Amino acid sequence: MQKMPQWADVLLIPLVSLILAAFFSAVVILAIGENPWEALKIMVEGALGSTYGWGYTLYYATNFIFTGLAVAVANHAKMFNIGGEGQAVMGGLGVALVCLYIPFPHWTLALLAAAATAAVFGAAWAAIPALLQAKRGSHIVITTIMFNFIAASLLNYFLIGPLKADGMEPATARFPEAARLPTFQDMFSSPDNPLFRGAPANVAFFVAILACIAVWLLIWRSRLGYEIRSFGWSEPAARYAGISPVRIIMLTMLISGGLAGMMAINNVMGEAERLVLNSAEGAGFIGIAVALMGRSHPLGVFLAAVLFGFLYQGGAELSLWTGIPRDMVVVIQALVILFTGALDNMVRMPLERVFSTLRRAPKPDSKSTTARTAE
Amino acid sequence: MDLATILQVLDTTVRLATPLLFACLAGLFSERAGIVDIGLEGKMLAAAFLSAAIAAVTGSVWIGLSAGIVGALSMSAIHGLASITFRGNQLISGVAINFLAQGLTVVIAQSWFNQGGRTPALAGGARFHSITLPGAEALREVPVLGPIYYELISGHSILVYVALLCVPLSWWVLQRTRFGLRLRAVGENPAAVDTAGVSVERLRYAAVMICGVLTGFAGAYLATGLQAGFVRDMTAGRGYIALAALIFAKWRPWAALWATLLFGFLQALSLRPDVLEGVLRIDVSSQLLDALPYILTVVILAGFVGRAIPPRAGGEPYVKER
Amino acid sequence: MADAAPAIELKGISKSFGPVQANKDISFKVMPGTIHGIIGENGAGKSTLMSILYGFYKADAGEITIHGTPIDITDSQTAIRAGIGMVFQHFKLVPNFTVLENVVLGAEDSGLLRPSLARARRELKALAEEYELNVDPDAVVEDIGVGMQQRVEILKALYRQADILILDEPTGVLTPAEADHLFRILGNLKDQGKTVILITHKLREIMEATDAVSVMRRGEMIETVTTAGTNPTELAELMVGRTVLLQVDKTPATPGAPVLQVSDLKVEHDGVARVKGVSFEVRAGEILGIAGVAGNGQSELLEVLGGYRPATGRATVNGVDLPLSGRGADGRSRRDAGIAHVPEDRQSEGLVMEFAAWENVGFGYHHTDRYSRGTLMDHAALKADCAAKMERFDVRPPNPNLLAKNFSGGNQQKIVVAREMECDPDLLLVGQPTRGVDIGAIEFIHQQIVALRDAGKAVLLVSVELDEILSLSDRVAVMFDGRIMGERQASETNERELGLLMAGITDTDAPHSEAEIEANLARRSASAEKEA
Amino acid sequence: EPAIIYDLGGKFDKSFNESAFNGASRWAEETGESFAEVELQSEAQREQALRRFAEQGLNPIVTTGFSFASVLEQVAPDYPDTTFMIVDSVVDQPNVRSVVFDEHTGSYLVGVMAAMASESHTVGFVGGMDIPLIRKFACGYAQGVKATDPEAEVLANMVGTTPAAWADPVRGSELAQAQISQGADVIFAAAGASGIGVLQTVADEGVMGIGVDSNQNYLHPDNMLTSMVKRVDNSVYDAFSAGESLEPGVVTMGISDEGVGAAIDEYNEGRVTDEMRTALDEARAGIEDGSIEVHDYASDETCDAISF
Ligand SMILES: Nc1ncnc2c1ncn2[C@@H]1O[C@H](COP(=O)(O)OP(=O)(O)OP(=O)(O)O)[C@@H](O)[C@H]1O
Ligand SMILES: Nc1ncnc2c1ncn2[C@@H]1O[C@H](COP(=O)(O)OP(=O)(O)OP(=O)(O)O)[C@@H](O)[C@H]1O
Ligand SMILES: [Mg+2]
Ligand SMILES: [Mg+2]
Repeated sequence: MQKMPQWADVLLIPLVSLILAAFFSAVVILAIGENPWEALKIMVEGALGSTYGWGYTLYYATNFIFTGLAVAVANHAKMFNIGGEGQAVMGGLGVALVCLYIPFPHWTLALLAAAATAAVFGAAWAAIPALLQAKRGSHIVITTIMFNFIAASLLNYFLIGPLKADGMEPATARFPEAARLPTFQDMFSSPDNPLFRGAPANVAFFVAILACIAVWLLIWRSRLGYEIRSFGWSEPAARYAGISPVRIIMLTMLISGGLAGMMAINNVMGEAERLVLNSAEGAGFIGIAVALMGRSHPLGVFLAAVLFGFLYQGGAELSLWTGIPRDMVVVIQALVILFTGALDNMVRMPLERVFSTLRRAPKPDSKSTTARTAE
Repeated sequence: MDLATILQVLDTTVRLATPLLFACLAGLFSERAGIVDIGLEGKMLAAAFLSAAIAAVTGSVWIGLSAGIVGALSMSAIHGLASITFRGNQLISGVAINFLAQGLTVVIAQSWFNQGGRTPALAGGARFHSITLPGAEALREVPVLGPIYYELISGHSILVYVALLCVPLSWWVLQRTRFGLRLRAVGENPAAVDTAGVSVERLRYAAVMICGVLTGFAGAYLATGLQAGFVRDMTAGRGYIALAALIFAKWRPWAALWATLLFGFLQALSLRPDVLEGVLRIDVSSQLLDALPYILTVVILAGFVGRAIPPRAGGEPYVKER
Repeated sequence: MADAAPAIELKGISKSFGPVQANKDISFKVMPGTIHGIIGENGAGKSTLMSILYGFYKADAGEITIHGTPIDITDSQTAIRAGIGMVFQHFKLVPNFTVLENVVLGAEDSGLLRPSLARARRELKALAEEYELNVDPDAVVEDIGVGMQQRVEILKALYRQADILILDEPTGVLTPAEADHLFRILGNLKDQGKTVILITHKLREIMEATDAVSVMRRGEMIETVTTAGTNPTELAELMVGRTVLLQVDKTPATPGAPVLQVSDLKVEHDGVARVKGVSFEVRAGEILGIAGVAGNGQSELLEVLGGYRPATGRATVNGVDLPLSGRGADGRSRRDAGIAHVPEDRQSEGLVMEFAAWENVGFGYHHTDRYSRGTLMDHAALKADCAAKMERFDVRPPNPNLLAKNFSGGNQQKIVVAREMECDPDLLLVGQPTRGVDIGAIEFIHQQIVALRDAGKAVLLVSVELDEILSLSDRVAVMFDGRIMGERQASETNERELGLLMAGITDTDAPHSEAEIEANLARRSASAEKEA
Repeated sequence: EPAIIYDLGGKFDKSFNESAFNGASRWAEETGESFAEVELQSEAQREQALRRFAEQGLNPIVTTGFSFASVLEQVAPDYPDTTFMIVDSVVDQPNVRSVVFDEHTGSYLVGVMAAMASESHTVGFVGGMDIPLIRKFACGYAQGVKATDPEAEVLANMVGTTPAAWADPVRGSELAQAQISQGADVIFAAAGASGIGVLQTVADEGVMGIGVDSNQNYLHPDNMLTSMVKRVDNSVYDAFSAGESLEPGVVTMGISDEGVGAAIDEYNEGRVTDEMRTALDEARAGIEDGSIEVHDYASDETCDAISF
C-alpha cells in the first residue's frame, strides 16, 4: 500500500526531518549567542570535509553499527535489548584478555581471535537475561538494565584490580604491537598523499560492514532469521509452526549480545589499544536510537550510524573551535533523534497528502496495491 | 544490628524510594494508557533543573515546584505530540527526550547562572525542609514505637508524604473513577474506547500529562527536597530504575509502592557496607556493593516474580486506517 | 410503515483507504422496524460501510440521514446519540474488564464509577429479562466464550438506548444454539420497533431472519430486494457474480486402514482438566467430524495433535507413536510425521500477518528441502510455489508479495488451506475451516477437503458449525466437557440428535425440552468456572 | 596562545578540571589574553584534541587528568616544538611537563584537623568513583586521623564505580547520612559534584565537612572545617604565564610549595583552634623534614590505615 513513491519515503522525509532538526538546533544555538551557520559549517566541514573528518565519523559509526545491529536483531524477535552497553563492556574485557595474554604473530589472527572472544563475552552477558526471559518470563528490559550496571562494576573490579597497569589510571596496559589493527591511515595513506591522518577509523569498520551483510543474510535470507521474525510478529504462530520460543529467544539474544560485544574490536582494540573504564561510553544506548531510526534493517542501521558518527565528530569539532558547549551537541543529537525518529509522521502525513493529490490519477490496480515486500 | 541502625537504613530507604515512587507512578499512568515511556529520566531531569532554577531565582520552593512540573509537562507534551498525534515510535521519542533534557538543562543552566551547569545552592524557603509530624517529639521516648515514629515516619520533606498519598490516590483514580476506567481501557484496547464514543487522543494526552506532573514532583524532590540545587545528570539513572520497578510492580499502584521501597531498600543497603559485613560476615568490595542492588533485583525477579504482562495496547500508536 | 421516513438513508457514500476504494458511491435505505440484511463477498466493503455509519471511519463523500434528519456523523459519539449501536465483526471489548465495566465504558453517569456500575447492574438485569440476554455482569470478558462476549456487545448498544442496531457477522463465531438464540433476540428487538442491520455470509440466516436484503460486490451496492421475493441461489449469484453450489457434493467414503489412533488422551491447563480421556480413530479416506459447543476441549485436542500443547495418553499415526509432551512434541515433528494442520485461528496462528503471502506459504515447512537450501531460505522456490498455489486455490489478488494482513479473511484462509493440503499429508487436522469466510470461498474450501479425502487421506475436522459437520463428515463424534459423548455415521444422524449430544445428553431418543438443554449447558459452564 | 583540554568530567566537575579552568580563567583575566579550551566527550577525542591543537600551533597545551598519560606518551613525540603539560600523571617525554600532587600529604593534614575536631572519635570519608587516585586521598586522610587520635575510627565509602559516581549528589548525601548515623561528625568529601550532596547534608545535620580540590569553605560557612586544596589552578596559571617557554620535566607539588594544603580563610578560621594550628604546623614540618612519613597508596596500592 504505497502512498508515495519509494524515493520520497527513503530520501525526502529524512531530509526534511533533518532540516527541521537543524532549524531547531539553530534556534537554541542563537539563544546562547552563537552563530548557527558557522556551527553548521564547522560540523559539516569537520566531519565530512576531509579524510581526517571521515576517519573520525566512520570510527564512531563503526561503534554504532555494532550496537545498532545488536538492538536491531533483538527487535526482530520483539526483544528490547537495552543491555548493549553492558554487553559491549564485557566484549571489551574479552578483547583485553586476548590481546594482553596471547602473543599473536600477525594482526589478522589477533583480530579473528579478539572478535570471536568479544562476541563470546558479549553473548555470555546477554545469555543470563535471555535465559531468565525464556524460562522464567523475567522481563528482558529490566534484566538487561540491571546487567548494564553489573557489567560496569565488574569492569571497575578488573581495572583497579587484576588487569590494572602501573600508574594512576584504572586501565590495562597497552596491547602489544602485534595486536595493533591497521587504521585507515595505514591502509590508504602514502607519504605523498597523506590521508586519514591520525584518525582512529580502522579495519573494524570493514568488519562492521561484514556484520551488516551477515545480519541482513541472517534476518532476511536464513531460516533462523525467518523463524526469528515469525516469532517476533506472533508467538502463537511460531508455536504452531514448531518454532521453539526458548530456542529463538536464546539464539537471538546471543547473537545480539555477540554483536554488541564485537564493538570492542573497534574502540578497545582499534582505537584505545587498551581497556579503560567506561569503555563503551554510551554507545549501547545510541545503538537503540540507531536501530529504531534504521527500522531495524542493516542498511538503515548503517545509515543511521553514519549520521550519528557525523554528529559525534561534527560535535567534537564544534567544541574544539567554538564556544558552543559540548552539551549543545547532545541537544542537537536529541533533536535529530526526535525529528527523524519519533516525529517523522509529522513530515510524512502532509507529504503523503501532497503526493496523493498529485496523482489522483487512474485505477488503483493490483500494481498500486502492491504492499512492501518482505524486504 | 540495633534498632537505630535498622531505622536509619529504612529512613534512607524511604528517601531514596520517593523519587522512584513518583516516577514509577508517572510511568504507570502513561503506560496504563498505552503510552510506553522510557523518557522518565529526561522528564525528571528537566523538572529537577527548572524547580531548582526557579526556586533559586524566586526564593520560593513552591514556585520552583510549579516550574519543575511545567518543565516535565513540556517534555510530556513533546512525547504526546510524537506518540499520540503523530503516531511515532514511543521508544524513540523517549530516548530523544532523555538526550534533550540531558543537554538542555546544562546549556540553559550555564547560560542563566554561569555556575558550570549547576544552579546556585538553595537555602531557606527555596528548598523543602523536613517536617516533624505532630507528637513526634513527645513520643520520642516511648520504646520502639517512639523512635519508629520519630525517625522513620516523621521528619521527611512534605513531598515524601505527597508521594505516599499518591499511591492510594492513583489506585482510587484508576479503579474508582470514570476517568480511570477509560484510561485503563485505552491501554488495553483503544478501539473499545473509540467505539464507545470517547476520544482516544484526549485520554492518552491526559495520561501523558499526569505522567508529566508526577515526574515533575520526582525531579523537584531530587533537586529541592533531597538536595539543595541542581547538578548535571543528577537523576543518575533513576528513571530507568523506576521503569524497572514499574514492570516489577506489574503496572499496579500498590505494588509500585512495594517495588520502589524494595529498590530503595537495596540501594540503602549498598550504602552500608558495615551493616552488610555485620550480617554476612564477609568483606564486600565496593564493586560488589555497587552491583548488589542490581544483582538482587535480578535474583528476586527470577526467583519470585512471575511473568509481567504489560497493558496490551502499550507501545502501539492507535491507527484506524492502515 | 412504508411511508414512514427510512430509519437510515445513505446517499453517495464513498470511502478509500489509500489507493483501495472500499465503498463506491453507495446509496441505500433501511426501513424502521425491520431487519435488514447485507451480504457480499469478503472485502466487498460491508464492514467499512457500517463503520462509516457508526462514525468509526469518516466517509470521503456522501450524506447520511437518520429518521429523516440529515446528520454529520463525525465520531462514534454522534452515532450513539443518533441512536445507532454497532456490534463489530471483531469485538471492541476490553478483555480484562468485567462485563459490567465494558458496558458502562463511555456511558458513565458521573465521575465516580460506583453509581454508574450500580445503575448498569440494574439495567442489565432488566435488559436480560426483556431480551433474554443473560450474562454474568461480574465475569471478566476474556474468560467468557465468544457467544457471551457478543451478548455483551449487544447489551452495550442497548444500554446506550440504541434504536438502530448493526451486527457485523454476528454468527461467525456462534454455535447453532447460540445463533438461534441471537435471532430470537433480534426478533424481540424488532417487535419493540427497533431497526436491525445484519451482515452475514450465511444465506440461511438471511432467509430466516431478514425483511429485506442488500447485496454488495467490490465496493458497490448491487441491489436491494425483499427477502420474501428472493431465494438463496439468486442471492448467491448476485453476490459472487456466478452460480454457486450451496451443497457439498461428495460420494460415500471408502475408509481404509486407521491413520490416527488416539487413546485415553488427557489435557490439563492451569490445573483444570480440559480433555478428560478421549479415544477415537480416523481412517484413511474418511473425514471424522468433531462437533461440540466451543470450549469443550476440541481446540485443545487439535493443539495436542498439532504438537503445541502437552498431554498424556497415547496417539499414533500410521502406527508410530506421537510424543505428547517434552522433546518431539512440537509442530515441526508433527509435520515430519505427515500431519498437516489448518488451525482454528488463522490470524494469530495460521499466518504471520506481517509476512508476505510467499513467506506464509512455507510457514511450518520452512525447514524442508522444498523451501530451504542449507541454512538459507529458498526465496525463489517460495515465491514460485506461492504463485502456483494462489492460482490453484484462486486466491485474490494473486499477488505473492502482498502482506497476509492485506488479504480478506476468505483469501487468508485459502492461503492456509493451500499450504496445508499441498504438502501431501497422511492426516489433515482442520479447525473451523470456514469461519468468517464468504460462500464462494466456503464452497471452494469444502471441495478441497473432500478431494483430499478422496485421495485416500485421513481428515479430522473440528467445527462448531453443525451444518458444516453434517455436510462434510463421514463420521461425527460429539465432544462435551472434555469427553466424547457419542459417535454417529453422518448419514444416520441429524441436527437434533447432535444438538442433544452437544449438550451432554446421551439418551437422544427421549424427548427433551429446550430448558433442560440450556440448564445442562449452564451447569457445565458453571462447573468449569468452579474448577478454574 | 595556550590551550587546555579538560577530561571527560568537564570543566565544571567541582574537582580538578574546574580548578584548572579557574587557573586558566584567572590568567586570562589578568593578562587580557585568550586561550583555547575543549571539553572532551569521548575517549577517542583525547588524541584528536591534542593533535588538532598542536597542529593549530597552540602552545603550551595543558591536559588535566591521568587519563591523558597513555595518549600523550604517543602524541608528544610527533610535535617536538610544542610543550605539553599533564596534571596528575607522569609522562616521560622531553617536551612534556608532568605536574603531580602529593594528595596524600594534603589529605594527611586535613585528617589531623578532622581527628582534632571530632568529638565522637569517628570521622568519615566519601569518595567519588573507586579509583586509585581517590584511594590515595582516603589513605592519606586516614593516616592523619590515626596519627592524631589512634582511637578514632575512619568510615570510608565510595559513591560508586562508574563515572556517574562523580555526579550523584543524592547518593553522596545518603552516604553522609549513613556515616553521621554511625557517629561521624567530620566528613571529608572527595567526590566531585557528588560532594555537593555530601557537604549539603553535613551542613543540614550540623556536623563538619571538609571540601576538596578548590577551597570550598564558602559553600557552608557554618559547617566547613577546611578544604584539602590541590592547586591545579596555580599550576595551570603558571604554565599559561610561562607560555612557550614552559619548562618540561616532572614537577611535584606538595606541602612546601603550597601545592596541597588545608585551607584556612575567613569562613572557617573560627573553627580552627590554636591547637589545630600548632598540630598542622608540626605535621607540615614533620612531613617536610621526613620525620613523618605519609604512605602513598599509589606507590604500592596498599594502605594500612584503612581497608577498601
Ligand atoms: N482499516 C483499513 N485500512 C485500509 N484498508 C481497509 C481497511 N478496512 C478495510 N479496508 C479495505 O476496504 C475493503 C473493504 O473492506 P471491508 O472490511 O469493508 O469488507 P467486508 O465486506 O466487511 O469483508 P468481510 O466479509 O471479509 O468482512 C477491503 O478490500 C480493504 O481493501
Ligand atoms: N492494509 C491493508 N491494505 C489493503 N487492504 C487491507 C488492509 N488491511 C485490511 N485490508 C482489507 O480489509 C478487508 C477486511 O479486513 P479485516 O481486517 O476486516 O479482515 P476480514 O477480511 O474481514 O477478515 P475476517 O473475515 O477474518 O474478519 C480485507 O478484505 C482486506 O483486503
Ligand atoms: Mg467485514
Ligand atoms: Mg471478514
